Amino acid sequence: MTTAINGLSLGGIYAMIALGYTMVYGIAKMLNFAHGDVIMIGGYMIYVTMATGNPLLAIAVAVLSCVILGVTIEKVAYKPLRGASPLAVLITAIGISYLLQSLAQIIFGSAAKMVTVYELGSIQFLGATVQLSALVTLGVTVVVMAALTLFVKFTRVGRAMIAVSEDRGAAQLMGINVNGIITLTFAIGSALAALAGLFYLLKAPNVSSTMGAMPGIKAFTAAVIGGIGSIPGAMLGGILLGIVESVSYKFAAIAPYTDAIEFSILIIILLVRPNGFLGKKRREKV
Amino acid sequence: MKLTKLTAIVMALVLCLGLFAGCSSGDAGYTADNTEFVIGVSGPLTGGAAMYGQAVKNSAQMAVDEINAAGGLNGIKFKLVAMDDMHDATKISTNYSSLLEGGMQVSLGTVTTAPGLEFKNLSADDNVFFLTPSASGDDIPTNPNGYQMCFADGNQGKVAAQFVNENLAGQTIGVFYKADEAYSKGIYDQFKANLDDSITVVETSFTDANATDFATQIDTLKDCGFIFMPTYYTPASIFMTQAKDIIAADAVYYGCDGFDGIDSIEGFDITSIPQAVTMLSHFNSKATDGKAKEFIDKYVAAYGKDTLNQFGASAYDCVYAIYGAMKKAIDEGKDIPVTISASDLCDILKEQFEGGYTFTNGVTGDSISWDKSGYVNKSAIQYVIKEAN
Amino acid sequence: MAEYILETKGLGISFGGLKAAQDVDIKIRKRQIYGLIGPNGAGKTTIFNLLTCVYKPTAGTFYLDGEEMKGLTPDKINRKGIARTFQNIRLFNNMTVIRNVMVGLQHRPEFKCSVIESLLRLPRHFKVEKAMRAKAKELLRIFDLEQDRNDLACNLPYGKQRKLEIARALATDPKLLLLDEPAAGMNPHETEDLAHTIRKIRDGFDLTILLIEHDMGFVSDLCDEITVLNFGTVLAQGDTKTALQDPEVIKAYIGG
Amino acid sequence: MKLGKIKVKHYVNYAAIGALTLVMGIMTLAGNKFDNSTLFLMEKMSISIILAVSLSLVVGFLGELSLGHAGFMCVGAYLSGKVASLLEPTMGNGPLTLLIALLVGAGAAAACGIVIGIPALRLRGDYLAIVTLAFGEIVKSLFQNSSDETFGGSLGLSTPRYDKNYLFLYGFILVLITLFVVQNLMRSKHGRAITAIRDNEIAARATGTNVTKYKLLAFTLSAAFAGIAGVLYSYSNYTVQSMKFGYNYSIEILVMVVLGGMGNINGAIISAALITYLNTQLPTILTGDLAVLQNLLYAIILIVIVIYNNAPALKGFRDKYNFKALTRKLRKKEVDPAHVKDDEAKWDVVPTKIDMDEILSVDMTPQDPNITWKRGGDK
Repeated sequence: MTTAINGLSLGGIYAMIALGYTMVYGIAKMLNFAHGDVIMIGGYMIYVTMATGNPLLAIAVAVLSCVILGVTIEKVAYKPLRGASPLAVLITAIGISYLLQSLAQIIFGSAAKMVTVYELGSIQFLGATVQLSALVTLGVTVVVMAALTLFVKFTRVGRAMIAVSEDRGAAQLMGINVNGIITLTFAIGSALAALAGLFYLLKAPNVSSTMGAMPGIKAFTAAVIGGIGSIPGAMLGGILLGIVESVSYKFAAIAPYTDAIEFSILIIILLVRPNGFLGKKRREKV
Repeated sequence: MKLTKLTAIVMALVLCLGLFAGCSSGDAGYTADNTEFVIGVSGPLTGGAAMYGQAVKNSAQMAVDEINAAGGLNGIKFKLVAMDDMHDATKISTNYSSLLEGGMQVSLGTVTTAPGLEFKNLSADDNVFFLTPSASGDDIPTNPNGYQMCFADGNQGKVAAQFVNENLAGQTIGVFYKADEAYSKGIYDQFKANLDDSITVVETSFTDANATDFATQIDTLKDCGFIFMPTYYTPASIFMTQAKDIIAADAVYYGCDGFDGIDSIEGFDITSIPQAVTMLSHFNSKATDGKAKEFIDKYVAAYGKDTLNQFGASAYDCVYAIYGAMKKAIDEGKDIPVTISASDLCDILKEQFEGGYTFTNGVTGDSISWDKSGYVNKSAIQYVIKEAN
Repeated sequence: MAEYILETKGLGISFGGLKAAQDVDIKIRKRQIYGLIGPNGAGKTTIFNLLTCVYKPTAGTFYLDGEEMKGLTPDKINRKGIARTFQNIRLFNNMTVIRNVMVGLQHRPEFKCSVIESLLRLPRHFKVEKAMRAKAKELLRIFDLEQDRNDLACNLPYGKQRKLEIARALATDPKLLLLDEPAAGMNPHETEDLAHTIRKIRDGFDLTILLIEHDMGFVSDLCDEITVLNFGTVLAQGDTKTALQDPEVIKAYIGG
Repeated sequence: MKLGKIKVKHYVNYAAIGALTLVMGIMTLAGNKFDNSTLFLMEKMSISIILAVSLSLVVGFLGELSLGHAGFMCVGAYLSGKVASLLEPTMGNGPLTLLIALLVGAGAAAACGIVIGIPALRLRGDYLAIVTLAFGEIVKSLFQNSSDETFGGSLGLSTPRYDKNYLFLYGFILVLITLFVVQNLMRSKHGRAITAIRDNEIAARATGTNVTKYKLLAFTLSAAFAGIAGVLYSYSNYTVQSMKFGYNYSIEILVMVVLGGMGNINGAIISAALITYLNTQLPTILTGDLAVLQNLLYAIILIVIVIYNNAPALKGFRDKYNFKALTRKLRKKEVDPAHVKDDEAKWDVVPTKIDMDEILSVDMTPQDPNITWKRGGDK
């Protein structure tokens, strides 16, 4: 039972990060490899502002700073490359990822820092001791995802996002401020990353300059499993990956092979459904 | 057509550039123009294990500065060159060759085991002496030019197994180790080998260096009274924080020298952990007397508490041990000029270390000596970092 | 040799309920220039895609020279003898004009050369390369593209790109050549010149040509027989003149 | 300059590397001992060049994004290392064992190339990229957790070290072989078929190109040469540790290929040599506290080069000061821009394969699979 809850909460975190990947990919048509490191910066921001002792302020500062960071990265590194080859944007994103990691290492030093945001104990839930933080993570993730889906589906800005993703040129002709929409996407993606950073800290109060790398790749895998570009897909992929990870860690025999198991599942899914579960592809007219 | 001729010229130029970059004087003459004894070391100054590399660099530099302040060795000063290998064995060939060609005469080897295996073979070819402070792999010191200041993984595993055999016969104990790390797995393998069968082991492991979620592993070990944890202190502190209310309050965490420094992590209050935390090591960062206290005060004053751990203490002792051995050799009439080649110095030091040289009054041990195979002989101190609440 | 070079029987496809094409029966004799016309969205290109196995038909089948073609992959069917051009030009943009055509040539039996032979540069490799280059030049000369042979395909003007695409299709030595709106976007002079070239290659290469076109002048001048499609079904078939006068066809085109 | 009918410009890179091999070979045979750093640098450069040229076969010419190139190298390194250590007691460590190790390494990697080639037939662009990345991580994880006897487990496999004075010569010879095979393939009808698939797969199919065969060929060959690089790697180190072969190393190779210019073999060679040189010399300069700066410097250089190279806004600036313009004065006849080296894809022209056309969607119903996914169907 606890494994399931742990799996769901871990899945929630992966889903939050995967949402960032999916939105940026669907709209700005690029793979933001630096997305994982925005989480790390969020973590450090929480660590810094926790000195004031006020957790709510720390979370607000973290979300704000990640949004600003996300938007600046977009303006400085990705906007000049709009229209250039997607491979060039991919390499720049990798450069930004290395940049963020080395900056964090220089500013915050090499030792991993500990920061306890909330002292959440654990409670009895359906007969198993469960970390309260896991339930909080799960709850907030579901709420955020529902809000995001409604936002994209029913608000004017949301529809503009879908329009830009369908055909950027046509959207521009319809008077949609494409650059504004793309910046907004990065802002939302980075805010989600900040929240993911918070959830990581709730789970284990440990921040290090390399904490963003592996979750970034795992979340990208989750986004692809769910069908890159599809918001419900990102959620589905994230939850699935979280459960697989915590289940396989449970059994000592296969624990060391967890990464291999996750990636093999990815390959199998993609062979059966080449666009992931809910991926929508714009069909090319022959 | 001209363009491609230019490409050819550029390409030939680039490839030759590499050639001339390394073409300094012949093999033996690297130390010809040394004005100081050069000590080389390679360690993770960046990346995940950076705090261990920084600790070794800072402490070794502190020891070198103290020796130079006291007049060096018959007036000749020492110089430390530290290179970054990011705990990646493939960087060693570059680091080793540039250290060697930069005039290195003696070395502290590497800080971690994985790159150490590479360094061990390269240094054996050129007969360069190394005394590693913390590369604790069992087969690091197997070549004649290699010595260890720290306990080999095997020893720590054996000593821990003996402790469990004596005190916990017939009980079930839990184990939590890092499955893909030479240090952690090395100790655990020896531990399992030397454990008698009456004890049943519940085994859990993790692999991701930045893992932050051990909820599943804790759930498996929740009713073990004794948990053996041959890991470094960062994952251990995370495990303990998450396991506070799940593992029995009277349980005991039993770690190895990797635990050192667990009580000085910024933001981690060890007193908030109900369980007892004991550690097997040659250095206690909480020591209140003797050489260890002296070292702690000097280090914290110079570099702060963040990177204070047994890696640094051991490196500090290594520099002094080498200095002591060289001093003894000169007293016995050996000639050690400042331009001595690495290989000649290595022969002199080998003679000393194999001839029962004993380093006394060190931070990590009162009287330390080495056996022929390079393993260290010194008393392991078992420290109780924190009593059970 | 079957009576008809191409014969379709009840050919059709539906994309999840939407009937893009339904029981289309076309019969084309050897060396005929056959027109396929109809308003936009009538399913003309869909028929082309069915004939080149880009889509798998959900109904009926078709025969080339009496041999059933359903179920092959596009590259196998090309080797069987059906070549095509595309409505939106699909050239190999980063390759020169002559290499675009040489890609078409590579699967002809006379240019057989295995990978190993090319890797080890055995004599057959050089012989085949030389022959292919000569044949490609010859084809380009027909479409007077020889002087542009070393230019990149994407640098060619629109008209020349159209002709290059036809030349490349011709290079695969087809029995049946499918032209998808070859004259689209061309001025009257170029259209006239194209009609002349099509007639020349039909005779020179003993070809049958099936073309989609909106320019009625071009169709009536060139095609022996036509089929008129509307909403995926055959509206009229037969001799070009009579079919074009058919009131149904006029109604479908002009509406009302 | 035409030597008979062979165009010299095709054989420029052979000449450059061949000359270097001859010069250093003669110096070594004459007993001249190079310093360790030179020997190691040459070994690393030959490994990087083989990796870059073999990856450019898939990324530059086939137009498929592969992020798992290090996985093939890992297979090559481990298997050949195991064979070499088994053979060493009986057959010693001479050229013969090197040859056997090369065959084993290349064969095993080629087999993995086929395994990865099969999903490549159906997947496009990013989906294939993530599958190749997954392959690399799976291989790394399997070797990482192998039992100590088979592949050395967490400590890594200890492999025999080839005599360091001669290994780099074999390295250069292998680079020449790689160039020979890749360039010959590219400059033949099979090469044109591969670049045709890159430029427009649907048109390639329609003109009779057997796409399945050529995709598998490209993946297998590229994997085989990555395996050969792995063999060189296992011989140039005492231990082979799988931590190295993660996705970061695959990305480093991709950066070499992309900075060298897509489908431009000389570019790949130059950028591979330069990046390897940078990675080995930088740490020797930045020792001690400055070590942290190396990553920072690498990241900044990377971003600046990529933005300068293809930001559309800088196009005017770039054309004025680019390499060709600067050398225009040196050339008498004006090079007609249309006569660009034809199998080299230009930056701004995106090879049709790596474009991203997935759309943002919110609805839960999966897309009707038979529309998008058809045997030999469209995109």
